[in-house]
Amino acid sequence: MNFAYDEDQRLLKETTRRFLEERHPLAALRPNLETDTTLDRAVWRDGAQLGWTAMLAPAENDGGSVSEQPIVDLIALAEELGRVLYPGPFLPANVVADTLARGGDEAQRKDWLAPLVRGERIAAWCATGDGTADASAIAVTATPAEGGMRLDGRARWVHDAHAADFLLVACRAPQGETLALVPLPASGVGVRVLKGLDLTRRFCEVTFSGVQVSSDALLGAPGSAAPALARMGSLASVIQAGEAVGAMEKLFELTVQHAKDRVQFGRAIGSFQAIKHRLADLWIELEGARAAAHYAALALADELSDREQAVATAGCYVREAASQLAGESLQIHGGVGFTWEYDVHLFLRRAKADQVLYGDPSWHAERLCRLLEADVKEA
Amino acid sequence: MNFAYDEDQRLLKETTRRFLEERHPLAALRPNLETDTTLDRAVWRDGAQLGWTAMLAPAENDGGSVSEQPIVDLIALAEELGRVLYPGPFLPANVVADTLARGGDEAQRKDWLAPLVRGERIAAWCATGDGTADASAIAVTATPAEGGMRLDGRARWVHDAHAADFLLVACRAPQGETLALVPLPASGVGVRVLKGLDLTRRFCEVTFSGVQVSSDALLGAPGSAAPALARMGSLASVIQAGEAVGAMEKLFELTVQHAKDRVQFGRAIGSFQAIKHRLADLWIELEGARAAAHYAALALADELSDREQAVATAGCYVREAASQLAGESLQIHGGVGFTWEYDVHLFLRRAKADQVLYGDPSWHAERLCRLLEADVKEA
Amino acid sequence: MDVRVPEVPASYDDYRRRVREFVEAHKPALRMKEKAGLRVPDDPEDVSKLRAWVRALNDAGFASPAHSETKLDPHQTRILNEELGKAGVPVVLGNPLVGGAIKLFGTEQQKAFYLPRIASGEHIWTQLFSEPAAGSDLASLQTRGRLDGDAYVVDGQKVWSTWAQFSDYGYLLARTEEKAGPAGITAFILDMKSPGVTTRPLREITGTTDFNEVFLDEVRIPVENVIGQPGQGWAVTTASLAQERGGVGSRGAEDSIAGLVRIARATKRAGRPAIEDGAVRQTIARFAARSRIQRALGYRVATKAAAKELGPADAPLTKIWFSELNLQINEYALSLQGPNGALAEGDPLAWQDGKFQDAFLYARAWTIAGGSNEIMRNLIAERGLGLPREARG
Amino acid sequence: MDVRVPEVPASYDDYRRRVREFVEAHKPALRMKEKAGLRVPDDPEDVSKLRAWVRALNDAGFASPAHSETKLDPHQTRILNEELGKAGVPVVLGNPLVGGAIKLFGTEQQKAFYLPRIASGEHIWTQLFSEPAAGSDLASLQTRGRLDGDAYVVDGQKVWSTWAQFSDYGYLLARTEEKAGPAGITAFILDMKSPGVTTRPLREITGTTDFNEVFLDEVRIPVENVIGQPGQGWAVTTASLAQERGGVGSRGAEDSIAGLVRIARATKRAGRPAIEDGAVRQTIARFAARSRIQRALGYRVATKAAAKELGPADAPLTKIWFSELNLQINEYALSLQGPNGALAEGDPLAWQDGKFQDAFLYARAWTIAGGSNEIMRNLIAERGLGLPREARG
Repeated sequence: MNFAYDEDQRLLKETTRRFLEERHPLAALRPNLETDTTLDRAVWRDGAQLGWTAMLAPAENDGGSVSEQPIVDLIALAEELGRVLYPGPFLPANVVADTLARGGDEAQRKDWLAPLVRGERIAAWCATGDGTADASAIAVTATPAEGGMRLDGRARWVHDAHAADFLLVACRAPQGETLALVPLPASGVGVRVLKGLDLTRRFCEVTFSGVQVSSDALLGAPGSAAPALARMGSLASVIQAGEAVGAMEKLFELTVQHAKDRVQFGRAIGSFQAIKHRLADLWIELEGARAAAHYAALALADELSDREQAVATAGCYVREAASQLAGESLQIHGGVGFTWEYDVHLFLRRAKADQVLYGDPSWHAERLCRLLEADVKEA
Repeated sequence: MNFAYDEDQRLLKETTRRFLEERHPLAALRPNLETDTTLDRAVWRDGAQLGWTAMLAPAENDGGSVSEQPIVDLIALAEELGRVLYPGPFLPANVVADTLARGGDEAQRKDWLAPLVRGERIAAWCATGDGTADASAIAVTATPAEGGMRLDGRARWVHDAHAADFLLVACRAPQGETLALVPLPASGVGVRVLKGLDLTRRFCEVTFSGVQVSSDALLGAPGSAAPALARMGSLASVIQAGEAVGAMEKLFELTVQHAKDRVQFGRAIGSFQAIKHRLADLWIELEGARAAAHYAALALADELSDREQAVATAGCYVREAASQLAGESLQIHGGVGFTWEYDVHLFLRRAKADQVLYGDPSWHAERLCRLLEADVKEA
Repeated sequence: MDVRVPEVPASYDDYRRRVREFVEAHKPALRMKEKAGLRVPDDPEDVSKLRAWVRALNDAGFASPAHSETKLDPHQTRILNEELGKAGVPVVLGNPLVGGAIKLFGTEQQKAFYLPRIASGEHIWTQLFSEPAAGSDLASLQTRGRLDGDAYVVDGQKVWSTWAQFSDYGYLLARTEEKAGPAGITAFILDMKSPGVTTRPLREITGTTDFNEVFLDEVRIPVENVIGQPGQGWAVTTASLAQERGGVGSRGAEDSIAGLVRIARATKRAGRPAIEDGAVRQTIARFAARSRIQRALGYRVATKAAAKELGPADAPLTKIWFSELNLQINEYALSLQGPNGALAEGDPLAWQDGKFQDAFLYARAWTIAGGSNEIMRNLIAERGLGLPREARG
Repeated sequence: MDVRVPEVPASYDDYRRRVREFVEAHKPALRMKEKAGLRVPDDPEDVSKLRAWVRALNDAGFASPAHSETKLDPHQTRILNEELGKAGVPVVLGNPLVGGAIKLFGTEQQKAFYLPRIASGEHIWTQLFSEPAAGSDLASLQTRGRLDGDAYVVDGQKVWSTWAQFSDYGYLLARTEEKAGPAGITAFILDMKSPGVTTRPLREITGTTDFNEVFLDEVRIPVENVIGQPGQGWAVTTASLAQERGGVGSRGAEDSIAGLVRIARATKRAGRPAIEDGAVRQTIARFAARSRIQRALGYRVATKAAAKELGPADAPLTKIWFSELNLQINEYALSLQGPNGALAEGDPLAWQDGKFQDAFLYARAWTIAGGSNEIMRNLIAERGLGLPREARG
């Protein structure tokens, strides 16, 4: 029985925490809260050197993980990135890397995966037309065309597409769901940065209008992408849960500290029992979220038989707990929490965006209910 | 603007409270918690003299109300009955009285209504086959037969049917929904007392097997009962809300007193802020429930245009608030609240039964949503 | 019981027509968007237009009796409120709560000078109560005033003052006697143009600037600007604060709930309109029930107020009910929109240009300000239910 | 990370078969129904049968190593727990927590005499901790013991003692020195047949009698029955209580949740099976998620325990999580049944003979007993998060 990070994973977290404290602390977000891009490419490249994009890629493409459970390594990293609300494309980079590592041919891995792992090229992931998680919401069609396919349609909530060097696009071909690689810039691809509640990250609407894709930029045979899409969704959800748990952890620390420091009625507000009990409840939710995220990562890493249930559990619980914790933390902070200059609202905004992206809680809950129904026989 | 009981209604409440303190205090429940009947007919008859069954009946049938808003008078009474968890058939008696007063012919009012109002005869109301509130759940069929109708089927959750002198039965005739009066005992009528979570009241399953009903025991023409059934449901819900608010009020008083009296860690537990805030929340729910019940009574009494919304609001909110308040009160009472001899569990059991009878919260919420949809035009 | 509002007689149709024509003719064209809550323009030109509007309203005899000497009968008051509300125009600018304080505790000169100028829009007022270290715990305020001849010299820092950046006067609380707690606090009328007054607009989590910090550095306030007696400030303010807490939300939240229904019609969930989903229906209905009860609780408070039976727990009840329902509805509006719930004002895809996102963020102003809901629960428990008081410091 | 339980090798099939055969052959036929929680028979004959069963189990070498000297390897322990659990038979009677106290603090004579007799079912133990005025606040207990020659003379009243009516021995806490709080408390072994011990079964809200009041009137306890040193009682009990809190619910609530699914399939809502209703599906799924997390929190605690890193907030976390989820699931099971949710044990229409109704009522034992959840939250806040301690008395 070991349900904790091992020594190497702890070391990875420490290294990453130090790196981020120096290169991308919370304060580094401030200048870019209202600009069109929040990605510092130098930090990203150096992060890639620290393994941010390497865990799910094979050694021959410059990848490599810390443990035998690369997805666990990944959420160890994700927690650290979440603590500072790191804005960059950690999630899509790893989803794309995993997809290329598992489904790309040798040339694709060499040409697309390796530069991604090295942090030289930024990948964006075009999943669905409205940001919901069902494959039925894919809104890019792939029409057979001379030497490959022609893409038309759109994807929304594409993380950092405006800064990307290439796109991995989920599209619907006559043969079925298909994954295509599109280098940028490309004729017919339009990118618009969405104006979002989350001020730390940038998501985009990407439009495709007669975009030509050659056959060697398709992953596998046209129509064969369904299993990959399912895997991508699970992976995204788990990585997001890891980032969310990190953010919860950090915000909770800030809130406990505030409760110890802030004096009202001649006492630290943290000495009032109502505040104590709320903080106790938030801690319980934090630990619950952490356990859910860790178990989901473990289940995916080891391909446990209940991995789908584990992902849906984290997908539903972590989102709601993170949102709850952020709202309550703001309340406990009182007036200062309501100011732009305090960081609490950045956590709240992040949590509200996380709540609805990559499958909202009701979507994950519905999925969990279906799996449960299949498990429960009549008595 | 007057959203409070008037002088006469307050007097009615005081009189009723004194009567109940003397004749049917909480302690009077104790000997009958596990017996097959909880109805003291002498108390019921004397209660009838105090107006318990009179409010919705015309003067010529010995009825009469305290104000111009008899339904408001009724919930003023209901609150007092609820405070002592009065077990008798106050709700069905008034539903039946109202139905007879509005839909009975002169002979029916004289023969059935007047003795009911005087407390001489006990009425039971057979609504549906499973205790749910939809008319579609009526499970007694009425087949035309020599001189009237023949009833077959069953009704469940019939309050005090085992003690009743007659039944008002909702049944489905070839012409549609119909109301029939059945004097007891009657050949073909079977009554079984259900074993229930609520230890204060008794509900029954009533079965009908070829029960003969003469034409003069039908209310109105066969198939004409739909409006009456709707009215009966609303009335039941409002009376139940009144009783529930009374029970909440009394239990809340007991709980606040316990919090003031019980000492732990050298202090009254009511001095701990977490207990304070929970009591504050329960008080808010109590006042919300009271406002909901009062407004529903008023809306029904004055036939306000939003009366259906008002009834559904009370139907949904009061049930959940009462259940919440009872559970939290038990928790605040701690160990003693867990004992059979303390009264807290009697309130909890009552609240849980109330929650699912006469339409559960989800049924009332669904109804409210439908009404809301009809009100909301496209922007 | 009777809570029906009597029909307005047909004889008032002409009055309504005149109000409506006046609004049509004079309604200011503002750059600021209509948003939830007490919001303040960014643009000084908007402020000028609003001042002109309030003056014109007052000159035309349409000012609300709440803030002026106008004599209107109840039907006229109602028509006025309905028409101005519908048009989204204010009847008074700034924080008018000082009006009640002056009416109850002010000198005749103060009444004669300030009250008409509040009504006419000539004077905008701000409230200088909260301090960085005295939020919910107003009695611990640290702004000091010492008597120096015919004036108090005041030093300190205030925060959460709406409209301060555009205000002519401030309703100020400062400690003038060295006593702990509420004793020793004095209420002042502060001329915001006095030397030593610095106003710094405070940006909130909404991204807008609806509040200010106000720094007071050796500010001289003439003794005749005390409201009531020195040391009586706590009594002066208690009435106005209770009014602020009790006044919110008595309408119910119908508009927001109608918004939820519309979002649920327009959004798909599992391939079907969200409004067909049982979970969505149940949730919206419970909000609708609580909104309807909010209105009934308003009747309750009005009835108690008329009978002079309001207790110390009544305003806190209303404030908690309104502010938490408001927060939850707006929060649900976001999750109901699915991914688009994460959009914000300025994005063409955002539902009603991010109205619910703004309202969700602003909702915390109601749960924190005006006495946080935690303080409200203490008031209910200790003053309403008679539970033993908490040890305080 | 690794939480997988290794497969039991095929070489253990024979052991499993032998356990199964033993259970088949010796399983007692009881009159008491299987119910949620720690329940006690009404019928003394059931107790005799249970004693005989535990003795036979022990004699056959199938006793659990937790309560005996049996040497079993992990696979055998697991098989034993699985098979006995499946058959719904106990491995030990009464409240065995005293075992840990005696193992850690007892004399060699105490260990030699009591431990094997707990395992063999010869001795049933009850715990005499709580008092009417000392529930969650155990340190304020008022039962007094004064030294009189070679014995303590004990007076007082205890409550919430499971199995006391059938117990041979009691694990008693009494104050032997006039100090406030935890100091001065001594842990005793009380022979329940001592003169002056009166046991009164206490009926609970479930209608069953799973607890007792125990009255102590001039009861003499020989000094050699002290566990550990006089005045050391607090330390002696702390370990066993923490074990009681942390041990519950590490399995998850799958069975109850499967029950919800079955109820939802069998119940109609708006004319369709409730399981098709979005609100029902969302609610059940959230319970399922929390149940799965409960299991993961069990892994967390086991890992921390193995690394000797358990903190003061860990057992409270597990206890709160389990007890509140358990309450909510059972409460929801009632509302999901519609009107039939108001039925109870003994009615032929009641779902599983009122199992969920009983479990709903019994659920409060878990949120109140063993340190109420309010106390658990204090422990988390003060000892786990380091928030300032509350003033106590």
